[in-house]
This record gives sequence, structure tokens and C-alpha cells, in this order.
Amino acid sequence: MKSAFHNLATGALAIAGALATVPACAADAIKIGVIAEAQAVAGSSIAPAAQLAAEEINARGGVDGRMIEIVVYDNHSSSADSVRAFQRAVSEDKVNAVIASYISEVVLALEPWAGRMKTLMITPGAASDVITQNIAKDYDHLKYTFHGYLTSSSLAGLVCDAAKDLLVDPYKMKSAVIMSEDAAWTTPLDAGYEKCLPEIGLKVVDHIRMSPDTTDFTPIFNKIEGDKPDVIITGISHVGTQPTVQWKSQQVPIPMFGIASQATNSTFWKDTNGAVEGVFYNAVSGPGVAVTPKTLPFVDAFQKKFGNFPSYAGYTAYDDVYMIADAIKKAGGTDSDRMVDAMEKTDYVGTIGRVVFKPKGDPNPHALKTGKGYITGLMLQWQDGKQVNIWPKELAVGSTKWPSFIKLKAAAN
Amino acid sequence: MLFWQILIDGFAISALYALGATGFTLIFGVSGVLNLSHGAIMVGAAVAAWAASSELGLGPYAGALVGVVTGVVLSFATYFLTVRPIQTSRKIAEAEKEIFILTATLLWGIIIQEAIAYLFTNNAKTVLPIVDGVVIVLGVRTPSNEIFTAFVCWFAIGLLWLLVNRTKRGKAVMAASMNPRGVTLLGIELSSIYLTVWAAYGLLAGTAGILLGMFLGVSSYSVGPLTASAFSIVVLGGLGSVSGSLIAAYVVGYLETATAYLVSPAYRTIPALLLLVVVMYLRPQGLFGRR
Amino acid sequence: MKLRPLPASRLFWTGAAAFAVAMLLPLYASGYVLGLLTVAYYTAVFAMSWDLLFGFAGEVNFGPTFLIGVGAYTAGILDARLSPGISIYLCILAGAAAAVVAGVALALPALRVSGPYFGLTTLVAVLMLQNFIIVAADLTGGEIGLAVPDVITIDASANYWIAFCFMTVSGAILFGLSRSPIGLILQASGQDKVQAGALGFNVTKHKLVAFIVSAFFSGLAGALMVFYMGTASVGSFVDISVGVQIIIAAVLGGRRTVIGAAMGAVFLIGMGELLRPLGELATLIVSVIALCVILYFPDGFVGMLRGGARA
Amino acid sequence: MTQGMSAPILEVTNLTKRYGGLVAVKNLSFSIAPGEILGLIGPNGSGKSTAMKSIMGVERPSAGSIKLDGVELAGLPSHQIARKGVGLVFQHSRPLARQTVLENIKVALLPDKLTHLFADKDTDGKARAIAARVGLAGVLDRKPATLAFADLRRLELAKAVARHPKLVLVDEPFAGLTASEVADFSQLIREFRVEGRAVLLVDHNVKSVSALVDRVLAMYLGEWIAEGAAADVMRDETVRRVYLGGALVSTARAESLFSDRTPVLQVENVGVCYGKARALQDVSLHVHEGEFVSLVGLNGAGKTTLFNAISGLMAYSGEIKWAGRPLRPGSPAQIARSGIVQCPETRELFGEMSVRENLDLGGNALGGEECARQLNWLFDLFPILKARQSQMARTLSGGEQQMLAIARALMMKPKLLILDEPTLGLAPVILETLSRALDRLRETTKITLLLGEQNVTFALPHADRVYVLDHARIVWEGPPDRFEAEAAANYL
Repeated sequence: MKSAFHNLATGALAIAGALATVPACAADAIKIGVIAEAQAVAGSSIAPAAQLAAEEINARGGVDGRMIEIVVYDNHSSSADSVRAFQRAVSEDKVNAVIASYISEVVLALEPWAGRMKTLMITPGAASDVITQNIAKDYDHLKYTFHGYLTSSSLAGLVCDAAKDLLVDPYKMKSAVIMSEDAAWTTPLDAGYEKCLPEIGLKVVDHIRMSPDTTDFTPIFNKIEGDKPDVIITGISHVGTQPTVQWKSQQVPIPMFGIASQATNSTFWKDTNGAVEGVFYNAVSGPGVAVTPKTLPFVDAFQKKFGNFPSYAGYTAYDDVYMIADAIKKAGGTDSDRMVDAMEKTDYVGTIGRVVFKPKGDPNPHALKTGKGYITGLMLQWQDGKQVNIWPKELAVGSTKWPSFIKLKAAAN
Repeated sequence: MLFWQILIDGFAISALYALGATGFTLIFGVSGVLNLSHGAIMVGAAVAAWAASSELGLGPYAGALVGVVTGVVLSFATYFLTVRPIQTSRKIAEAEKEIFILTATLLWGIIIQEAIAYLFTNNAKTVLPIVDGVVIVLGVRTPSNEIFTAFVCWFAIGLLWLLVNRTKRGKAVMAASMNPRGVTLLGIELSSIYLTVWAAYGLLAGTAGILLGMFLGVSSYSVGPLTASAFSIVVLGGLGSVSGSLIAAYVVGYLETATAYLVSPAYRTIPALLLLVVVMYLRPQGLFGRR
Repeated sequence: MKLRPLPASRLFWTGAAAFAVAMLLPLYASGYVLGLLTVAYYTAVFAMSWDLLFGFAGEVNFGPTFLIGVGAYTAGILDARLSPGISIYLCILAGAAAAVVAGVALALPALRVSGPYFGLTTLVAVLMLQNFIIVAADLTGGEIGLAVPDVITIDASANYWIAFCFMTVSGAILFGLSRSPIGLILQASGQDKVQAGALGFNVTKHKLVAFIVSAFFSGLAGALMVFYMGTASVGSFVDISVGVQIIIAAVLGGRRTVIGAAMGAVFLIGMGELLRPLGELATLIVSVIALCVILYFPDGFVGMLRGGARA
Repeated sequence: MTQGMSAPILEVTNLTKRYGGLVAVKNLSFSIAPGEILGLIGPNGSGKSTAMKSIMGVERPSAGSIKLDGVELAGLPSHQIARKGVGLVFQHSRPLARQTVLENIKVALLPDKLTHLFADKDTDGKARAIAARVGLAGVLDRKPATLAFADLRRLELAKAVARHPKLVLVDEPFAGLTASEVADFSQLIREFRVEGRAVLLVDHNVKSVSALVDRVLAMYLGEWIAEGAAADVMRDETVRRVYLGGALVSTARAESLFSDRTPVLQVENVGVCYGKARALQDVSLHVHEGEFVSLVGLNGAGKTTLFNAISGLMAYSGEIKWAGRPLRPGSPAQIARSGIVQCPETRELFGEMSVRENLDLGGNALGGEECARQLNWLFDLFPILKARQSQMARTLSGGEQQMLAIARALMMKPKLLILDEPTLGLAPVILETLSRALDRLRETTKITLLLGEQNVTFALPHADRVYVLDHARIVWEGPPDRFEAEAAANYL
């Protein structure tokens, strides 16, 4: 019941906060709007994490003496609500920048509005490459959008890198089925998988895209079993609980490996009644993993304050506030165009690694640079109710463990 | 192999549909109410079971009990907060009560759904299953939970059948579904029949919700689709006909499963919808409805 | 026309006051309030179109979003495919036309049945459209939603004026129609189909017209809204929950009044936004208020303004 | 006005209407000339309303021809028939509640055209003229809900004449009207005759329309039984048998034989309104313990309404006392449990349940043994039910269903049994079985019976006392042997 009380508490906080904002805006505060999905696993960490960052900055005297104020909007996971929230944030609440959503569809709907209303927007969790491809197509209008999370194609590359080290090399796996949900972010992800999996020696024997409304995954797992692959490479975010639970209850003997956004959340064990045991998932950070010196202090502070662990979008949202603050400092004010210029020059070590945006002229301007020296990502596995990092080696705290029902063909050979 | 797979998988899903629709059609049969908060009550029961078993750590049995009780409580709340005030209202013309009950139960469903999302977030939950593991049936690896689901569904439907056909109270309920006025004339208070029926409905919907939560998982997003599927099954079978609903549940369940296996999971619900349109057009009273 | 009794004139003055406020608003209100009202006005047209079908023709349409969705998506897809080779206004008209065609296609089977069966047929239409949009993702953008390259304008007050004029004009037409001979015949056939037939009225023909008119305005409003938001998605145009909101708006405002439906829509959207600081509780509270109004003031806002006494 | 003066405007030939296996109208043929008023009469279930609806096209005839001015109407939808010149004055109407009387009349004047967005200028004048003609001039701006019942009927009449029909069908023209209102209406209908319109009046008995009609056609069980001038039809043997039955036998016990000083059931000045229509007016009657009382009256006279008031199914003014105590505000189920059991005209059986289950439900309040005893006694009373025990109630024949309904009511061990129209639509053989059963009840039990009937032959032999209900009022009370002399003429 903890989450219920927790929600009541944050609800009350939100009300109090909303009431408090009225007199507070008299000061020359910097306002950052947060448009997020309060009721979704990944989205619910965004606002608290941003709040935490703002409080830390304010405790150290703010940005050039100006306090940061976070204004939160719940978008109910809806593009229409988000557009309305964005309009309200800019026109009514006069925010200086917006941190928006983990859903690519929402960000894609907001992107032109950020351009139309000339307001800096950064997404802490959306993944679609299209967001940055759009910027390349119409830089002058869309330059206000920054992609604060990995693009899908980068994610695909990271998953392949991990698969090579964790599956192909030690277990001689040879074939894979891609299972991903039908959504904006998975189109480039799947394309990335299709390209990089064969390169590391995993033959793609089938490729299944399913509707995010799917509730019964039995036919899907069945089809996959029929294909006899060594591993299921996942690309799921909106769905999570149901495929995981049914994977376990049907004892599908093939490991799941890849992107499973909901699995990054610490409550996922309870949501699935432990069915997530043995699932591999990519993340930019994980509990107990000191990706950078800032990672663990953030997680501790978050856990102390809110009683649970942040989702992946929580880490990035926390960093985003710092980056926006820096940009304002560098720009010497809150003029949008100057903030954009300053953001483009960001070189910041945050909780998930070193953040540098790709420049104008790149096919994906304003996307994060990845790879050695920048952001490498992690591969974690749920083991006994804990998220254990197993890749890359230098950050690993444990090693692969297989649930009993997984039958490794290579091992049997 | 695929044939058996479809047969076994479809059986469990259909049993779940049947259980969900039975309560829905019972309420319609006896009191003429189309309860559009049906899906919300199912999800409410499932989430309560989840919260009790996983969050509070009470274990699967106590969790299921809490879920069933929640189902009954929500069912009574639906009756006393929305249906009865409208039925007894003098401000609403008789002819318009139907649309009012539809609107009010819809709103009530949204209220439950939002309350669930607020208290427990809207990510999907799975109720701690009572049985675990898999067994091989006819060469098909089947989760024990799936067999358990089908068994409990049919047990509940069978129990309902027994209660309705073998007890005085049950027969009175059955009689009321055919002819409420006849029941009044025999000195049986309709109001107490309604209470019985809503209690039975709560039990059925609650059980169906919990089983769904164990089998596939639920979230507050499931509310609308669950109501819509119960509504379609009941209309397909003929409004108020329990046996019609059972058969329709199997028609829809197998049609969906076969489509998911043989065509693509993405097209799962389309043939069932097409069938519904055809039936509406050719036989508006449903497959087994008289009238 | 004789002077109306006092309660009706109270309604009139409230309406006039609301109109005046709406006219003066762009001078004072922020872009945000205008943006909110823009959405509310389009929703108002949805609700008024629904009321024409339910209140006057007596048919409970569970699928208003079928008509809206067809209009919105047709317009959106045309623009997404052919832009900039096509004018948005042509797209909007095509959307309305497509909605009319869809309305006729839906009405032909739906009008054969009545009561819950009619409701279900319309509901199924929505589910089919939803499935189609998801399956034909190449064309429609699927679950992701359709990004529309053009918008009418990004100027908040221009958008406000477009929506306001559109609502006023469609409201006037729908209201006029409801009071016109056709509206009277529709009401008569809704009340007593047999008698309407015996008076020489072709009931089916008139209901079909109601369907077409309802479809036209729903589709037009849907198409306009697409070019206001710059995006079309199942969640904002087709989903059953959108339809539910429209029905609730119409019943909340007062059935069979056309104007009430608009009031209900503005209230629902406005309250939802006003309560937004409460976060997740907003929808819950709005639903509770709506339920109370329906239970205790079945004639809705218009009924309340009339002073509760039904003439 | 006599027939043959001009060619008939309406010619109905061999009209037949079947509902599944039931033949509601069988080979009916008749014609009406312009300026003629034909009364179509028959007891409830005789098929007269179905015949009327078939002419209007509300029901689609199964066979036969209906020609208006030589044009075939059979099979056309009703709006087309209306446009060809047929109008129907409905008995119950649902006028537009938000519109005024004038606007309601205007609706009827509208053409069935979609291009017609504004009413014609002369519509208003026409509507006012029609209103003035039917006597609604004083209430033009009122809403229908505020009108008196007679004015609502006038409104129906106004709507029907708005289209200048060549043939006017009038359903129960005088139901629920006072004597002076009946006179007004008769005058309005006579005006149709003067204008050369053909009129078909549909009613229960000859008497109510005799003053108005040129000719009467009597129907029974879907078939033509007599036709001619009102007086001739009244004298017709078949008609008399249908309405009054054969020789009236009576085995009445005098009221003084019943020793209870206060009658067990007292109905005092009871009135009931359906909306604006008065269904019961100032009705008083009483029944002694053990007495068999028949309430005779035609369909629509108010019998069922009275029984429903007693059973608590309907709000009423006045007082109904049971064993000296008022029944109000008991719920219908409470009243049934207190010993007043109604066996309604509609039988209200549980069609999808077996005969046995129906009976068991009747005995729901009894203990197992008592229930079995009562069941045995009833199987003895209606042996056929024993044989049909496991059969579904809806598959029984009409007579068996009626027996089941009575038996189910008796399972409740009633003190007062209210039987509403038990003979409705039953074959003579069955009537005998029912008769014998009632005789046995009278002889062997202490049960009190209140029997509502339009079939006088059935009602009188079982009655100790008779009340006649006509147009919502009790018009006669007395022993059965005086009925023929004092009340029978009134009844035809």
C-alpha cells in the first residue's frame, strides 16, 4: 500500500505547490515546465527528479541568484493533453523551458509547438530518431527541441554491443527474434536491430511487431517458440507487465534481452510478482551502479525523498534541469535563441555519462553522442528482486543467471 | 499441434469471457440495466487483489478474497449510488431512464478507473497467481494457471447454475429475469431480488477480474475494452440470455484466438467485430435471443 | 410570438451574457485560456451534433467519434500526403464529406435496429475504425498518431475566433434545424414512431437526415481541430473515452436543447483544466460533479437555468 | 345515408393477418362509402384493432387486399398510406411536450419534405382554423402537459384531420370521456360525414357507437360475425351469444348469508388516473369472506386497473381496506403475502421454466410438506398440469397456461383470489374445465373470489353478486339473476 500513500502525499504536495506558486512568481524565478505522465511507470519519476535537481540548485543559491521553479503538468499520456499543457505552460505560466514526456508520440506532437512558441524543450525519455531527424529537416524552426535521451538507433547499437559480449561470445547464440511494440520509437529501433544483430552473429529469424493494446501474448510467444531462436530481442516500453508475466507463467524457454523500459523501474518486481526474474534490459543507469560520481548520490537523494527508485527518465530529467540551468547561466538570461546556442555547447557529466549534443549538420542534430567517452549505457538483469548490472564489465556487479525454465541450446550442445 | 494450441488457449480465454459476461447479462435480464461500469468493477477487484497479495503481502488466497469482497462492494455501490437513484427518481421520465443509467454507470466507471489510477498508478498489475508452473496437455505446454482459470470460471458458472436452478432464492431470481411482475404477484419483494442479483454480479465480476489479473494482467486502461467486450458478447448471444452469452463468449474467444494464431495478433479483434456487425444486421436480437 | 415566461428569459440573458463574455475575451484573456476555449468550442460542436441525433431523433449514438474520427483522419491524411499541393480548406471539406459518407454507411444498418442494439452498432463502428487506424499504420500513422504538416494558424486569438465563429454558426444551424419543420418531425418520430408514420412522415428518411447533419458537423469540427492541433491520434479523436466525454457533455448540459450540449462541453473542458493543479484527481472530480448533476438535476444546466420547473 | 348511394371509397377484401401461428384477422371483407360511418366492434382480442392497423399500414397484412379509391394499399409503409388519404386518430398519444398545442397541430400540417426548412405562411392560419373547429381555440398556447384529457383527444383529432384524409380511422373514440364530451366528439365525427369523408370507428360494443354509426360490423376471434344497422346487429343472435353467452344460469348465495359484519374487502371511492385519462372514478365495492363476486365490464372499462390498485401496483385516491385495515402503503409483494393474490389477465407466467417450477415459486413461502400437500390438491383440481409437470410453461396451450396461472396463484393459499379475465381467448371446452374448478373451489374451500370478466356467460354462474363497470364507474350492482333484465341491454 506504500505507493497509495505515496501518491496521496505527492498529490497533496502538488496541490500545495500549485497554491504556493501564485505568490512565489513575484520573484525573478526561472520556471521550468514539466509535462509528464504522472500515472505511468517511466513518466512518474520525471517531475520528482526535476524537483530534486531544482531544490539542489536553489539550495546552492540558484542560477545567478535566480531560483528555479518547477511547474508540473500531467498529460495523461495523451498528445492532445500535452499540446494543451504546453500552451498553458508557455502562454499562461510563462515557463522558460520545458522538460517533456518519455513518449515519442507526445514529443513529436510537441516539437512543432516548441518551434511555434520558440521555447526550449528537452525530452528526458522519448527515443524516436524522428524527433532529431525533423530538426535536421527544418533546423531554423525546430532547433528548440533537444533530445535528452538516447535515440532508438543508438539504443539498438548498445543492445547489440551488450548481446555480443553477454550472449554470442559466452553462449554461442546464433539466432534471434525481434519482438517490439508498434510505436514511433521502435521503427528506428527495429531498423537498428535488423542491421546490427547480423553483424554480431545473431541471425534474425523473425520479427514481430505487436500492438501496445495486446493483452494476451500467448500466440506471440508461441510463434516465437516455433521459430526456435536462441534469444528474444525486445523493444517494449508501453507494454511490460503483461508480456513479462506471461513469459514466466508459460515458461517460455527463451531468454528476453533488450529494451524493456518498465523493467527499469524498481517497482516492476512487485507489479509482475517476480516474473521479471532473469529478464535482461538496457538502461542508462541502475541502482548501485556508479556510472559517474553523480549517479549514486542522486539515487540516494531520490530514494530518501520519494521512497522509491527513479525510472530511467528520472535520471535524465534530473540532469536536464542542471543542463538548462547551465545554459541559462551561459546565455546570460532566458532568451530562447541564446539558450539554444548555449545548450548546443553543453558538455556535462551527469548521472548517466557525459552529455554532448550532436551539432547542426548531423543527420540527428541535438541527439546525444554515444559510445566510449560519452554515454555507453548498461545491461542489467533482474536477479532475486534486484536489478543487477552485468555489462559493461568495468561497471558490472554481478554475472548472468538463468531462470530454471530457460533452455539454452548452445549449453546443451 | 497448432490446432490443440488454439483449442486449449481459446478455451481458457473464452471461459474468462463467459464468466465476465454472465454477470453482465444476469443484471440486464433481471433489472434491465446495462451496467457500463462493468470493466471498472472487474479491474477494481483485480487491483484490490493485487494490492492485498503483493503490496501488503497477504498471499494469494487472502488477496483473492479481498478482491472478491471489493467486487461485491463496488457492485453494491454501483447499484445504490447510480442505478437506484435513477430508477426511483421522479424527475426523470420513464422513457429516458435507460440513457440516464447508461450515462451514470459510464461516469461511475470513469470514477472507479481514475481512483485506481490515482491510488495505484495505471501501469499493468498481475495478481499473484494461486497456482504456478506449467503442465503439458496434448503436447501443448500450458500454464497451470490457465487451466486453473478455466476450471474456476466453469466452477463459478456451474455454481451459479446450481444456485439458480436448485434453490428457492435462485429460482425466484430466474423467475424475476423472465417476468418481474409475476414475481411481485407471488409475494416476493423485487427489491430483495435486486440485492441478491447485484451481490451475485459482484461475485462474478470480481472473480472474473481477479482471474484476468492472474492470467493476463490488468490496468486501468483495460476498463473500456472489458466493458465493450462484455457488451458485445452479451448482445451477440441475445440480451438477457445466459446460455446465449456462454456460447457467444466461446464464439468470440475462439475467433479471436484463431485469428491471433493463424493471421496475426494485430488483427485479433477484427473478425469478432465483423461478426457482430453481420449479426446486428441479419439478426438484431442476437444469436440466441428471442423477441 | 408571445413573451416567454420569466425562467426562459433568464436562460436567454445568461446566454447573451455568455456570448458577450466570449466576444470580449480575446481582448483580455491569455493565449492559454483562448487555446483551451478553442478546444472546448470544437468539443461543443461534437456534443451539439450528438444531441441532434439523440435528443431529437431519439437514437443513442455511442459512436460519435466514428464520425469525428473519419472527418479528422480524412482531412489529416490528405494533408499529410499531398501537402503542400493541397489547400487545408479543401482537406477540411473533404473530411466533412467523408464523415457524411461514413454517416450514411453507418446509418443504413444502424437504423434497422433500436435501443441498446443501435447503441452497440455505433459502438462497434468506433472499434472498427480504431482497429483500421492501427492496422493501416502506413496511411494513418497507427497508434503513433498522424503528424499533420500544416496548421491553420498558430495565433491563439485567430484560432479562438475561428473556433468561436464555427461553433456559433453550427450551433445556430443545429438549433435552427431543431426548431424547423424537420426538427419537429424528428421529435415527433422520436416520441412516437407509429404515429409519425400515420401522419404521413417518412421516419427513416428524417432520421437519415439527422444522421447526415450530425455527421457533417462532427466531421467538419474534427477536421478543423486537426488543423488546430497539428496532430491526429486515436486517443484524441477516436477513442471511446472521447465519445463518452461528448455524451456526458450533452447530457450534463441538458438534452434536447442543442445549446445545453455546448454548455456541457465548455464546462467539462474548462473544469478539467481549472482542476489541473490537482493533477491526477482532476478527471475524478469532474466525473463526480457530472454524476451528481445527472442524478439530481436530470435536465442539466439548461434545466437549472430554467429554474428546475419544466414547462 | 344508406349504402349504395355512391361507390365505396374503401374496399377491404379477404384481409388476413397472422402472427406466427396465431390468426388475428381472418378473411375479413367490408367496404365504406364516402360520407359513411362504419362501426367496427368486437370484444377484446376479436381482431378489430389489428384490422384497423392493417389498413393504416402499421401492421403489414399477411394476405388480402385493401383498396382506397381503387388504389391498392396493402403492403405500403404507413407514411405512404397516410399520404394517399388515410388518417388515424390514436387513442393514446404522446404529443410533443415542449411545443404548444398550436405547434403540435402545425407539425401535422408539415409536408414530408426535407427541403422545407421554414413553415409556410398559411400554416399558422390553417392550424388555427383546425383548432377552432375541434374546440381547442382557447388553449392554443398551452403545452400538452397542462391540457385536460378531452383536449388531448381533441388534439389527436386535429392532427388527424390536418391532412384532409378521405378515410378517418378512429380508435375507441369515447374512451375516458364524460357524457357531454362524448356529445361534442360525436358532433365532430358527424361533421366528417357531412364533408363526405368515410369514417371507421373501432370500439368494444355497439351501444357506445350506435347513435353515431350508419352501419356496424361485428367481429369475434378474428372473423366477421354480423353486419348491418346498429339495432339489427344488437338483435343478432351470434352477437348476443358472443357478448352475453347463452341462457344465464345462476346459483347465487344471497349476500345476507355471509355472516361477517364488515366485508373482508372494502373498496371506497377509489379513483385512478393514467396521466390525464380517468381510468377509475369513485368506485366503491365490497366482498364478504367466502363470497364469489364478479366484476363484469368490457375491455377498457377499468377492471384491470381496479385489481392493480387493490394489489398495490398502482397509485389511487380513496381507500382500500382489507379485513378492516387500509392496504396502503404496503408493497405489492406485501399485499400478496397478506393473502390477496391476483391472477392477472396477462398470466405473467415464467415461460422458460417448467410447470412444476412455476408452481413451486407460487409456494415459495410454504414449508416443504405443506407445499407438497397444496401441490397434490392442485393436481387433483387440474389433472392436466400433473401430466405437464416438466414441460416449459411457454409451450403449453392457452388453456393450460390459464390453469397454470390459477394454480400458481392458489399455491400461495390466498384468502382472496382475484381472477382477471381468465377466459380471454380460450376455447369453450377449456371454459368448462375452468368452470368446474371454480365450482369446486366454491364448494370445498373457504376462499373468497373476485372475478373480472367481459364474458358474462362465464361470470354469472360463478357469482353470488355482480358489479357492472362501465367507463371507469360502477353502473350496476345486484344478484346475477337480475342481470339480464336490468343490465344486459346496456352491455351489448
